[in-house]
Amino acid sequence: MFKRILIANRGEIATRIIRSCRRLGIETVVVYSTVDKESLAVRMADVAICIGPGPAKQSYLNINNIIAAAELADVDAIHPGYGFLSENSHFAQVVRDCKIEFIGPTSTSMDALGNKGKAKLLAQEAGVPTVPGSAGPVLSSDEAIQVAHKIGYPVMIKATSGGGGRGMRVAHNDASLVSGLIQAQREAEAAFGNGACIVEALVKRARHIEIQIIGDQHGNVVALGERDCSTQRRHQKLVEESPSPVITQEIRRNMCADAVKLSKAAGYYNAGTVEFIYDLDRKAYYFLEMNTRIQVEHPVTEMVTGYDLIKHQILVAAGEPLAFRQEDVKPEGHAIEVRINAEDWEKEFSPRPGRISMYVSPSGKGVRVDSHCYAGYTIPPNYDSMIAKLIVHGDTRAEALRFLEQALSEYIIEGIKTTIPFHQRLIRDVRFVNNEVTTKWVDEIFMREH
Amino acid sequence: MFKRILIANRGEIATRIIRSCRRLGIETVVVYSTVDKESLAVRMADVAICIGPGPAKQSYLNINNIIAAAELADVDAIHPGYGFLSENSHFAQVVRDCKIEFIGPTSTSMDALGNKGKAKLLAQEAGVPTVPGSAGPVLSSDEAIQVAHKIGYPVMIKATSGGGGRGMRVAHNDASLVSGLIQAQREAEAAFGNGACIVEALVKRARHIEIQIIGDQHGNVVALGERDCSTQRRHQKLVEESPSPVITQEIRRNMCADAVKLSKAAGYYNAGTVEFIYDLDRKAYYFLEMNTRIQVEHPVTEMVTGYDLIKHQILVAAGEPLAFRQEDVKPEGHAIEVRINAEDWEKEFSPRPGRISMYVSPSGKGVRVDSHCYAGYTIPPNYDSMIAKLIVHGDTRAEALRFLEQALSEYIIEGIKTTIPFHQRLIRDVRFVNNEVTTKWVDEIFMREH
Amino acid sequence: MDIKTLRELTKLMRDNDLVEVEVESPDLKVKLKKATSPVAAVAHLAASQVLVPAASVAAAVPAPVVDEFAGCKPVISPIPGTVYLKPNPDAANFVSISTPVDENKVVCLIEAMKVFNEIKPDGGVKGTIKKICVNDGQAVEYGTVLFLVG
Amino acid sequence: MDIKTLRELTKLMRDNDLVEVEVESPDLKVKLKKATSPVAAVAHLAASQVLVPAASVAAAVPAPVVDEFAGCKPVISPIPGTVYLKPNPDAANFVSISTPVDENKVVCLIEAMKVFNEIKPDGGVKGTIKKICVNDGQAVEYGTVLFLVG
Repeated sequence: MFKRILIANRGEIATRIIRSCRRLGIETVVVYSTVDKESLAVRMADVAICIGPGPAKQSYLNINNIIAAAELADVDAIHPGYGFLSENSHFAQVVRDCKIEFIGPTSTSMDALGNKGKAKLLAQEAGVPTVPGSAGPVLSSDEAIQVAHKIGYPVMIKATSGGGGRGMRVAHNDASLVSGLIQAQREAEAAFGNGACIVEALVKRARHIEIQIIGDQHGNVVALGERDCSTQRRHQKLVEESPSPVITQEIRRNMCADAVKLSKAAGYYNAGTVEFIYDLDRKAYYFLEMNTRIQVEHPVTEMVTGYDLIKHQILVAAGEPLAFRQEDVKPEGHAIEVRINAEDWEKEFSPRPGRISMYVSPSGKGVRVDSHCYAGYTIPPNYDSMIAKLIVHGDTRAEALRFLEQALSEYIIEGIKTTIPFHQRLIRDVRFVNNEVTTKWVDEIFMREH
Repeated sequence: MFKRILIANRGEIATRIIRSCRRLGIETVVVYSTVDKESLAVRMADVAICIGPGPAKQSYLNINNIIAAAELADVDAIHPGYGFLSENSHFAQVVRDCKIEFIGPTSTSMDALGNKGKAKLLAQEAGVPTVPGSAGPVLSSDEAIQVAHKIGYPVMIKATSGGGGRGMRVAHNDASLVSGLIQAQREAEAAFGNGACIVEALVKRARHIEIQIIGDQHGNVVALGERDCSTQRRHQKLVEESPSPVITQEIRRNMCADAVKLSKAAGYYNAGTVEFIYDLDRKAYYFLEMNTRIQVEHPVTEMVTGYDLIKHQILVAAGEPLAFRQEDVKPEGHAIEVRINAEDWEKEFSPRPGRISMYVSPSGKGVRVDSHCYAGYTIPPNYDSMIAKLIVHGDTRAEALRFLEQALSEYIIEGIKTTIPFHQRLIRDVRFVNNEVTTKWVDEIFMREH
Repeated sequence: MDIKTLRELTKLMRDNDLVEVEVESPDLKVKLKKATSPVAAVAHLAASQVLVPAASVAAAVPAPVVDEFAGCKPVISPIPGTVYLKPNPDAANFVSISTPVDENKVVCLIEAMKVFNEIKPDGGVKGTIKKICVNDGQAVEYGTVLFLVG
Repeated sequence: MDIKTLRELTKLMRDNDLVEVEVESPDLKVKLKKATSPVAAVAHLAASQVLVPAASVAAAVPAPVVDEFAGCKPVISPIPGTVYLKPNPDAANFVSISTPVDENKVVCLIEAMKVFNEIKPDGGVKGTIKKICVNDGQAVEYGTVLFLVG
């Protein structure tokens, strides 16, 4: 087993990883930027090494300085968390070249699955359903029009690299397809350095449902059930829950089997998430993309399955066989996570970094808070605005929602604005309670009413 | 239902009561002493009224000022919490005379059960087993000797009023009985204004096991299972858990039935706890005393039964029938609570009030923290030193202990000394893990080894 | 010194999020200290001045006590209740500014539990009324400053 | 005293992220204190001193900077690694106290990832070495102050 792990991340996920390392008796080294000197992760870790100034490019994305810190601290492995370098296959390769284990999949499978176009082809080869559309990036407007005519309008144009909604366009006819394609290509080129776009059928009433998988280096891959992340704002997840309240047991089983099939086809190991779009009208699911890292919302799966995913990430990275088999996975009850951000939800969710003057987190049966915040902590403006994940677990969805409402009302964060009031409204909305939400509902309906 | 409740208490129990009131949509009024101005309860409550200076006698025990505040705030009911005036039948009567409901039993049943001697007689009449001994207070040394000869040495001398170990003596022969009786009588007279003492058989290897009951004003009384509070230091509970790892299902059932029997015999309603001493050698239990209020360790029962005891206290005080029947009570899993005090356990647990400079409480599956502390809060020296209750709930005792160990290691409290290090050692002790603890084990064995 | 300087100092504190200011010059010695939490506002004044006990001030007087009342002692409410400044609605106030008071003088009534409690300055407080800090009919809690006596 | 001096002092505090300032001169004694978190590094200094930027100081120098180095600028480590003050074990140090340095002068090596990185003061820093803040072979992180140049 590893003796010492470096955590190449910050915020709540850094503290989360430290917790699991402690459970395993592994020493922790965190790297940090100058603005994170007072962070909880720096306080909790056994060793903390400053790797650069505030801007992520010079610190949390600075591969040289992170590797230098890893060698200085003589660590056995690096956990990349999520975001930053977690899906950078070059980083993974550099780490392994230095004889340090990267806690994640191989660079090869990251490359195979991290690119949307390549991943879709791989899914098709493996027999996993994908959204009908172009077989790969469209090379011309003519090709795009041909595809659109075959699958029928409306269609979606999507950058193969990318995420967070950038490089995406909807087209309802040939004209908007041609112009949309050019715009999406330009946007993707600027944002990701890669303008390649695909064209596919548009799912009108969609739920975002993803399958958590974990695999070891001995060919075992297990699916840990789904998370339904359909409540999104501008393609950013706001609420995640498990089980999904809209799919049947049969669909769940098929999605899990497909997720495992795809992972095995890519020779994937460690934790990963296979994202699907679920078409509420056709009652069918299509492979969307794979996230080759631990995700923000992983605690939802931890709460229903009882497995500590970070712990098992570390164990399989150390070469151990998976500690459980598919038939051992028996999700129980219902878990919901809300992301609490330092944002003013009434002002377009604009970030509100600053000093937290008072902080009292909720507690109680079925309540879990993953956070790096404390009273006296100043949230730096340099990084994302997520300050806490509030996760509840009840026997039923109704019970989980009751726990959530109570926990939100007890949460005291003073000194900055947070999205707690937004979540309080959201979870009281009858359409949310009745599962009538689609991935566009918050943007197109809820936010217009508020 | 009540519209507004006054909380005649402070600290964690005041915040705990506010939480349940919020769940019920009831407004809260807290009274506070000048040193508690910055307390979390004062911040959380809808209204806060200062009732006096720091010394409890002039504030939290000042019946006049509390009633004046209740009238000023126009409340429907008063929740006394635990400690302070919670078992003062005169206070309960004054409250009710003012046409304000006292959230607790009647003054009559408080009087009948609050006095150890009277309560023992009542238990005997109701057919509940009691420790063999004098039929009531012993009036002379001769009578004490007679009793001791009948039941056999060693015997225990106990003040009928009292608690916390004051007014208690062990005697091994006639001489030590006579001198011990005089000492105990003097001590009890000084501490409680009542020197009456009883003599009873000494249980050598004892566990402290108590039954939580709750009754309504319609004659229903339900037992909510037991709590095992055998890990004590100088008669102060340190750890409480449920279920008890040392009794059989049959004994559990009998204890519950006896607790209900006694409560009904006293016309008792609201929450209460019937304390038993369990003799590990004789495998028999004896009634000890009844606490006519909610207890510090009530969350242990909440975690295994799923019932919010404070909520049900309020509901039955408002005259509603109990929301559940005996057959609905199905405790699940194993819960353990440790009391975290601002004390230096290596210096005889001496109190260490002061300012908390950093505070991060643990969270996670099965972890609950009931506390009134936050970073920046100064613990006043005027009251007890308990600053948090850490409660864990797992499927088994072993799982609960794992959760507890992890949660204790994650708890960050800086600026003051706490008993967290004590608990960390305690729960790793093989004798604690293997349930070999008696009520004297911490004093006589554990503390001598550390 | 003049009150204007003090006001400017407190503005400076507010604007700069200061919690403590001490200034000492040949003609002036000032120390201003904020309660560390957002709720309390406590002011300590120049050396030679006698202080109103911090807790009582914090409980009732939102603005800092400034030097015109330096040296004054407070009469505080011993109980939560309702203040009455006159014995009955048609009567004159028990006291007004400059009324001499001592431990035998009733300064107001506080109604609590249907009882009208006569409030008299306790032993140490005597002099003349310098400020009436509450309104007739106002609800008060323990420690609310009713009068300043100097 | 004048309020303007105080205002300038508070600006100084803001700009330099100070939480406490005490100044004492024959005719004036001032103490200013900011609300603060328990962990923050605190710098005490006399009036008229120029500060090393708080962040770099906080990151590396445990003791407060005192006036003999007032006005000095730091050379900081750009990478975590091991400092070498001489090109090889038998050689003399790259620099010693009073060595003149500018952006072309190698002041030390930092070994990181098996590479010996030559460290030179960046553009703005030139003058002579006033203090060597690290030992040969010491592990440093980003921001560790290696030298003070004045």
